Amino acid sequence: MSAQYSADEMMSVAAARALGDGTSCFVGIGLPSKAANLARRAHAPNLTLIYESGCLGAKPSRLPLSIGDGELADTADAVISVPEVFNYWLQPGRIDVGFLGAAQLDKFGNINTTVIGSDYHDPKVRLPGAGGAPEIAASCGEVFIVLRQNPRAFVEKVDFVTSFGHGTGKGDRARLGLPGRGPTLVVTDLGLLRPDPETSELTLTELHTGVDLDRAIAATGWKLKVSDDLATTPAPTAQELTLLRDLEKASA
Amino acid sequence: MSAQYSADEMMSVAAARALGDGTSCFVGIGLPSKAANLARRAHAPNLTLIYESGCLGAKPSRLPLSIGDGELADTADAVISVPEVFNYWLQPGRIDVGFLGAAQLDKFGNINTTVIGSDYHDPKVRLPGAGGAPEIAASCGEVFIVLRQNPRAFVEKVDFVTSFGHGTGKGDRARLGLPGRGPTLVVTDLGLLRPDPETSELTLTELHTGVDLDRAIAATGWKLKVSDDLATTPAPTAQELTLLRDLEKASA
Amino acid sequence: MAELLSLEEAVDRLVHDGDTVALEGFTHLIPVAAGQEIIRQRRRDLTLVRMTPDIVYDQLIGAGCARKLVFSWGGNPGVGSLHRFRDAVQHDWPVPLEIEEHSHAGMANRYVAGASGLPFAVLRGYTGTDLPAQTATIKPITCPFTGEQLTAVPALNPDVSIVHAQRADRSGNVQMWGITGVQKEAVLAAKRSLVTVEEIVDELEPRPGAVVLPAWVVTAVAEVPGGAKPSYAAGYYERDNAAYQAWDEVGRDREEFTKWLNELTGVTA
Amino acid sequence: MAELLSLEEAVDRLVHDGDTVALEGFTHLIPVAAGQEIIRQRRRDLTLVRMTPDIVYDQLIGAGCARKLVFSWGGNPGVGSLHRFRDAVQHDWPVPLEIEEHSHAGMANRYVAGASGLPFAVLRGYTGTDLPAQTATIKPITCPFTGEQLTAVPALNPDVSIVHAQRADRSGNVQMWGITGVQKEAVLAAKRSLVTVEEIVDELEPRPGAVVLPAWVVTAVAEVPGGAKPSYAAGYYERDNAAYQAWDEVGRDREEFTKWLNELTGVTA
Repeated sequence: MSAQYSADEMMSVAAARALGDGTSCFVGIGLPSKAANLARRAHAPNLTLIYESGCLGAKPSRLPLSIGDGELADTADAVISVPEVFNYWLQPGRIDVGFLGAAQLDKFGNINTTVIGSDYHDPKVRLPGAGGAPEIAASCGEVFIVLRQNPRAFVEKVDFVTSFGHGTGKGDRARLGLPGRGPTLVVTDLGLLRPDPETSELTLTELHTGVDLDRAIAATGWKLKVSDDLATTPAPTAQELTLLRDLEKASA
Repeated sequence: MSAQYSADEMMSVAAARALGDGTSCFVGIGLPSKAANLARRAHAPNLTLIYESGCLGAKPSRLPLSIGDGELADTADAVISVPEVFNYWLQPGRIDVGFLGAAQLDKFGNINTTVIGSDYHDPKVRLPGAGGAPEIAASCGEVFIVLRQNPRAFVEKVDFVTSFGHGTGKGDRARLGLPGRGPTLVVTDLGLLRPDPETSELTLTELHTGVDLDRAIAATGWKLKVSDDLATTPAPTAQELTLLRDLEKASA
Repeated sequence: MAELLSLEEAVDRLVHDGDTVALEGFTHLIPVAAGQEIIRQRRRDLTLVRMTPDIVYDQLIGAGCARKLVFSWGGNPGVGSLHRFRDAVQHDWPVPLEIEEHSHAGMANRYVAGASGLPFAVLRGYTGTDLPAQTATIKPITCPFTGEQLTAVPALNPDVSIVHAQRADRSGNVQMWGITGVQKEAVLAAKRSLVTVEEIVDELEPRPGAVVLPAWVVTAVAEVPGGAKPSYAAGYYERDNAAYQAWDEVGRDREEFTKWLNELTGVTA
Repeated sequence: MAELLSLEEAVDRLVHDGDTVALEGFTHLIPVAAGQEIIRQRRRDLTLVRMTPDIVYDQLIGAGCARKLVFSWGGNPGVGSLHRFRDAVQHDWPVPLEIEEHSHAGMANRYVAGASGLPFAVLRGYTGTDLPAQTATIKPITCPFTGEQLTAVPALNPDVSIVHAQRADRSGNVQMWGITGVQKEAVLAAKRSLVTVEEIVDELEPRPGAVVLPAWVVTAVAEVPGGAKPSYAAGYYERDNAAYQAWDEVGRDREEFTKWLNELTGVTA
């Protein structure tokens, strides 16, 4: 398996692999949607995809252009209202995995998609805002985050907590009564990070094949901790790459 | 117009006449449903019928056997869930008229459909209970009540307030913040009662053609007040009787 | 994922003595066969929940399955009273029946809260009535923005909810249409759920007004053709109104009822 | 009963300076033509409400129609940022834009409360986030039964809500299908409502998944074929993705945007 592939392809494949068959996944648009759709084609044909537009069990034949793409409604088991998706499906903890992107992520897995800069009222950059993420991060059984690793995105402390990860460390979620386990996995173009079992600090547990550890450390805005038994993500298989590229081609 | 008709037919016709065209009516089963369906056939083709089973704008071709009759769903503009009918349609005060029956009614229009007897836990008669009535009585623009007049049903004070009318008299609804005007009309087999503008006490304002005033007084369990300008309900027209009888025939 | 089971096995596995059980249906699609299977399996001490307990609840109560009823309107729709219900409330026969009484709006919102993973729901309800004095599960709540006082009711989260639907596919996805009442909310609010269906089909063709319950929120599906009789199942059969009227005679008399019960349960007197 | 009006007349009659206006649509059936008519009629000081403000809101904000935005996610879906929105927030151009920021769950529940005639809604939301510190319309509330602390948000009751639907009949009954988002709630929560439709038909044939808004809860219906472009209308046309991408270029630059605006409003520079 020495096919050529990009770092983004490795990221999508690694994210897809994390989704187990027979689980349900609340899917954000962009990288999470790509990974979830790849998973359904590769190893998880019974992965239930839920989009916040109200599509339960969507089985799109191409990547949706938005979370409200008509393809999602046409292929869903049920299309429900937006209030219903949040109240009846997300809030009671029915959904196993919340799959989110982020603009900024800190070492305890807190997500910022609101503002860059310390002043909310006079931000350096105004980002799109919360969308469904705060409650996805709170209520899903666990949360996977996928984003490209660089020091601007991976910060010691997010400028604004849009979606709560592990707060200031282990125990914060329990103290707040948040039902889900929070972020259990961060997939990047360089490797995988998981919360340390003792501290909940995001720790590098896998490097993608061919990625240098120093590069991952340099791409992280905090002093990155590295797992004692750092593993190597297997490269994408030829089958995974074919499925991913077919998916992207069908969506062009 | 000297056709023969029964007191019940007079009651249904008088109740139907009270429903204006172009209004919306939340319809209880039994006498209210009969009257509302007669009104739609007679003078109010644009009367919107709402049944608590979730049928908005039902146009049944026969009298429904229950508030969840399939005929209601088949002919409705929209069929919605039961929570929606109460939360989105009744509660915000969208519905002009609530049309209710009763087991017991008191002189301030309070309705009892819960228990006969003074001890809730050891009742003389256990009745069906509230159903949708408490919130229909609270939230509709006004409430019409239809029931046969006799001293057991028309009591000084109901044994149990299942649905609030005018409480202990004028001003009680406003004090409780109830949005609708409450009972504005009671239709019986003998005549019509309306709340006195000063006291909200139900007062006889019309006697049906051929009914003796003494009979109405005797059929009332409180000292019945009679309007100074007591009117006479015109007898059912031949057309009204035909429509009513056709409706009942189609439902047999 | 929903398991496809026989009705007998589904009730055996899902409904236990002492459970809180909701069999929902708003005059349409009433899970009568499932209720009668609960009687046959002689469940006891159930807390029965339903907005509109009708003849199958009269049967369950008369058979002594229930210790408590949570409800908002109990009657034989279009016919009259539930005599077994009245006998249990007024004369403790065959066993005492505790009641927890609400309005439809309150019950519907209690299921909504249950389905939503919330401990309570807010409504404009019960104002001025005698219900709050008798029902501990009705409390005032104040709007934190306007100061207005409203009513709170606690979530309903039955141990088991049972509904009847027109169809399911072989994976256990359920489809129902017509008047669907609070069935979706009842299933989503429950810890376990059983859906009896008219038929199991290869594919659920989309239909106007259809509600779909995905297989992953349903515990078990049982194929029970006619399982809603004498109520109706839109697209399958009409309401048997004569049966509702006939029940009035049976339910009215303890002896008649006992005969009926012995016949149902296969006891020879 | 809904009146059938031209779009121009409907906006003229229903939308006033200073109003709170919600144009809802969740990537599907976005009432773009109605939003652009508001720009043409030069409405000012609007409080704009929407869960997902996208390019038509970018246009309204860039045109200076709004003084405030109530929202939960503002972006050009699948493309990137809203540059006019960012310019207004970061540089007060062309006028300052106040924001009131929520999550989707909060906004959806605010519409639900508005549609339900309640002053507030309860949810499990915002816990641990920095949003409550910036948004006065997020408050704690305690369950009167369990003592658990949850979150309350106030009802949204726009002066006008505007949505786009596939069809209406001549009486003004509206039918929409596919992803219908919070459109029903937005209309029911509003004091007045306008529905633009692809076509007016003699009869609304029932369709799977269709939501019907009866004429008596709609103020006006305007026939505007293509009124949701460049978003899509299931059964009528697809999303014009190139237009979303092209907007990124136009919106990015004040001069380019001003050219676009002059063209829309018929001003010759």
